Amino acid sequence: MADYNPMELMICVAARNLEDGATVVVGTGAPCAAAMLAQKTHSPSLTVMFEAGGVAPILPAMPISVGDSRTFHRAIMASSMPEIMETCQRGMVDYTFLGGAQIDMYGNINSTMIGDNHAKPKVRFPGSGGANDLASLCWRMMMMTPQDAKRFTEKINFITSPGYLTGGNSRYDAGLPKGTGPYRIITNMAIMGFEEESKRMKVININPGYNRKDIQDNCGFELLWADKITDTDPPHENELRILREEVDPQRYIIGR
Amino acid sequence: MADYNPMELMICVAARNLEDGATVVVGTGAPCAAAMLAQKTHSPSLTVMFEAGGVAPILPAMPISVGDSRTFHRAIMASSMPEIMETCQRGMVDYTFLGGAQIDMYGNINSTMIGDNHAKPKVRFPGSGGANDLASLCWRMMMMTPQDAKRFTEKINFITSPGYLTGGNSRYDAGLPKGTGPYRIITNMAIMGFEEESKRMKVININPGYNRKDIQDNCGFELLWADKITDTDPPHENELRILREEVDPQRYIIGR
Amino acid sequence: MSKAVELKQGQNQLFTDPDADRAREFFRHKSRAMANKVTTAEEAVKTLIKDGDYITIGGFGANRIPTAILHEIVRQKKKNLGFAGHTATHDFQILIAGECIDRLDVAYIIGLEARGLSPHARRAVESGNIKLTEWTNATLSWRIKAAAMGLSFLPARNIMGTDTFKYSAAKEIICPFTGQKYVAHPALYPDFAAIHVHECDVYGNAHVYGASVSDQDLAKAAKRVVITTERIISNDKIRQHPEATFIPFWCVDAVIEVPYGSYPGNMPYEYFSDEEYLKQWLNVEKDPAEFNKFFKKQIIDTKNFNEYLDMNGGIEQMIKLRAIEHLTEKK
Amino acid sequence: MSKAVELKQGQNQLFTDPDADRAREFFRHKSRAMANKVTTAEEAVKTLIKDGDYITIGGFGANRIPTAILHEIVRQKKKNLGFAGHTATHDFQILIAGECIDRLDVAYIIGLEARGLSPHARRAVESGNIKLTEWTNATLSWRIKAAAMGLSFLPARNIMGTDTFKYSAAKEIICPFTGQKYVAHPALYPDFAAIHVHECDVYGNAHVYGASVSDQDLAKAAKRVVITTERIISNDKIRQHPEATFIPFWCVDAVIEVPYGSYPGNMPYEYFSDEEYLKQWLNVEKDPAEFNKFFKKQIIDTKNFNEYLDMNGGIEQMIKLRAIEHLTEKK
Repeated sequence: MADYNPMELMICVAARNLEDGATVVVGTGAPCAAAMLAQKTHSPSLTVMFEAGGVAPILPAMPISVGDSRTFHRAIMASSMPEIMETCQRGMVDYTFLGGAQIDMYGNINSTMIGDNHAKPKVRFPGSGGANDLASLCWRMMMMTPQDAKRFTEKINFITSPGYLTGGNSRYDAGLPKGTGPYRIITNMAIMGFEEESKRMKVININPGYNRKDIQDNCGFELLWADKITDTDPPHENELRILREEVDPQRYIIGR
Repeated sequence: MADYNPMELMICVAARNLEDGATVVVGTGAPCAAAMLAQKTHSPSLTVMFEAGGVAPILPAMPISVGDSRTFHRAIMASSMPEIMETCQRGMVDYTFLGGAQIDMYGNINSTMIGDNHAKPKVRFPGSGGANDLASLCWRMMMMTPQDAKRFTEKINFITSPGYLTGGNSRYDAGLPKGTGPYRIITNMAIMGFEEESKRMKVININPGYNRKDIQDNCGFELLWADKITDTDPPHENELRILREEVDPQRYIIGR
Repeated sequence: MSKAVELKQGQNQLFTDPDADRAREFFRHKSRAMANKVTTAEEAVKTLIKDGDYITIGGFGANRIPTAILHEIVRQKKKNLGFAGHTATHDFQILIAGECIDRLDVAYIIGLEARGLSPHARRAVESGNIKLTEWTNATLSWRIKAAAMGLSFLPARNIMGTDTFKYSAAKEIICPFTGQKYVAHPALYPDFAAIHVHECDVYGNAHVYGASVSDQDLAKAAKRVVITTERIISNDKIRQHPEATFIPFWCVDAVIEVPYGSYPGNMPYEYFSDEEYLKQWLNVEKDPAEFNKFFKKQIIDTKNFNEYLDMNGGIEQMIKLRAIEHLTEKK
Repeated sequence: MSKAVELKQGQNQLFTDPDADRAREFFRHKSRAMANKVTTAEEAVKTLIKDGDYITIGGFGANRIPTAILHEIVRQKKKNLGFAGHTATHDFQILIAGECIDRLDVAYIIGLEARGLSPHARRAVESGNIKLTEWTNATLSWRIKAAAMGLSFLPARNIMGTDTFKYSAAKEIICPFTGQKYVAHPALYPDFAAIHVHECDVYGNAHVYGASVSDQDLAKAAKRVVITTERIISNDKIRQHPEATFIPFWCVDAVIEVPYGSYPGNMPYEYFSDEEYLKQWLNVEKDPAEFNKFFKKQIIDTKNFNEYLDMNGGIEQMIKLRAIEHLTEKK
């Protein structure tokens, strides 16, 4: 079996979820690497979009900003932020990736603040940026994140970006587009989906080296468990080679 | 005094109303000629726009269509219909010209149909096109038209484009932008404005060769009269020369 | 504040579904693969339009119109189509003569701008056999833009207080911030759109030059999109100027190379409209029997667009129209 | 249908007036003359921004930003400005260090994307001395677009159900056609916008290459607009490609020629961002006293943008950044 680190595993798993012919809005870092890896393996016609306007570039290097020159290098289109967001709103974008400081059992994400006073936060983060928009409007939201009980928490301090809100149909009752929502949460320990009715987070794969107890101990809320939980298929040699040699040769992302 | 025909007079009068530095959306024909004449006389920096997207062209010939190549020949911008209409809606367009089959005392205009059954009209015209939009959204609407009692009528069959609706504040109460409305109706016989309170059509200048009776006899509703009615300043030789030699040398418009 | 105001609504029929979630459900399953989409007008019309569809035509009546698709719709006898009359001139004239249309969102129909009115189109509309709902050019632009944005409506400040509103299917709403009355225009998601462009690659990434009317929004709003193009270019040319991409591939279902494809209309920077030919149409339309013969010969009995071009002067005539476009014709 | 639904609204402050009629009244009197508008950054900031104004910055944080204007705002000690944090990174970092801002529409602040967070900006925002209203990137784009369209609001389908909505000043509305719940975003008509472009003529007709973010809408939405440009070009160049005009002259109040004007940010096709320099900022910010010295030297005590460039490597450094942009740097 190949040797790999948790970031490499998460990127490989994420890439496998991006099928050929799909569209994905990515940020800098791991999501961009996952999309590039998918393109170089099973999804040559995966369309990558950046929220500042770049679409389907031939990426010569990892972007530092989702609006820098790399994001529209020899691209199909260098458009605008409303153009990308409206393409999402129209239902033409399949996937997006989000990050965040906290996530709850319904996949709601906090990237705004820690504390209980919005006017004077204990810790302030950048805020939504495009995260809420992409979480609201793309069909399927995914996340790659290290897992611990502070990050995976019962009650997040601020819902920056919508998951399934309070579960059930609450997301659609709130007015968000029907059929959208969190799809996969990919951690160093496991891969989670969401239970169809309750919309609660549910473990579907366990990563090599971890067990149920590790996963639940590193989660601040009660996880659901799929009927048939399988082991995560670890990164293949082919995936690792392309990731290391072609996608991120300088190890900006996988070296973290 | 120079010799001229009614169309030449109307175009010269219209042109004088387009001050330097203003913006105007024009159609084909006489409005386009008036704008060109204004540019070549007192308003070199009058910005001419066409509803299909052309802005500030150097017109090499009279356009046949408000979307043909002439309307953006060496233009500042070849944009879109929403771009032009939104520029109007934002309050950046000062003037427009409309035509129509019927007009009433409040400057409401019919270019849709004659008859009383919309589903099966006696006579069908093209409809609003951009007329309603420009009448709704530009600051000041003007019209050049031959005057007769069938065209200037008490009750028009269909309000395609808004004038002052039923007068007073009704136009703004209906939701249309404040301060907009019909400004000058230029006919072969007279020049009309609108009374400030009632918003009824009011004669302000009488063209050479006509008197009050002619004007009222050729109008299907009761006209108001300005306190001081002056004679229309007839076309100047300079205006006629430029109109005939530079604006419309083939007499497409002034030859009608 | 909003409670006291009576909100009006237009009384005529809304011909298309403005629901954004149902549109999203369609777009969810529309292919976004960057695949070679080159086909023929015949095949595209056969597979992408069915009787009863609501269709839209890009360009501006007799400027940058996809004539080959219009002819093919007539030849394949597509019936009961809905149509957006968004400054529709020669495009409408063809479809109405082909008896393809049974319901119309009207902004501008039956006229050909400075060229005058179409006697045949006028007879057809005055017959009362076609359902009409009134709109305006800006309104249809905004209805299409609402769909392009993935919404079910957009607010605007036109048409209120007029009969254009009364015979529309618009509704008044109140701005929740200012209490100001607005008109809400329902999103228009057409089943089909055909757009003629200057150049595109085999995937449908297109360049357009000159006034763009509503075509960028239209390409996004329509469920199925056919592009006819003066010429197919390499994907590399698209990637050289990514800011110039007018329509991206994922909007496009079919690409057809049709040189002189806007004839008899104007194609900016390429060729001017054939004004003699358009005058001939308007003239022959005065006599219904004569017009039937003319229409049959010009369109129905013509094999394809190239045969139609040849019948009307072929390359020689195109060279003349190019000279008029470039203001270099000898008079 | 709409009666049964409880419509929520965000509880935070709306910092700008969304009223379209009042905006129209301003635009009615804004000059549309095609006049020579070339001036200096000093003069433009002096005459076009006053204390208390609400301002917006084009580009995307450290991509295509009007650095010369940002520095000048700091040097002229403009105070109590409102600011749209629409992926604001280095632009925000400068203005917040200059103590120019007292209220913020937040989408993305205090971060510099993959480069990390700004310690100083974070301290300033966590102090509680700056009023914050939450939005998102799309929301600020649409708020600007609503203004560009001459409206007081636009409907959208994001932010509902979240705390981002709760701490915004948005309101829910119902689509009159479908009964679907939407969020209404209030139009954002800024008092001032500064946008850096690749080239423009003396009248302000501008070309921009690469991702355009929200700048076309911003140029229309703002009451006063300053353009800094890599180079001034002839009006003739604008007229050669009228479809390429990114901002038309009537939106623009002042034009300033500032080569390398986005430094230390990226200018697409011209030069890449100076990553070493941006890292230095983030690093020196850790110590407030050190940062004060750094900021004073770099900006406050610097005469103008050219002096700033010289201090940071001048033309030689620009040549290096150009090579990085073009992927031709020697490693």
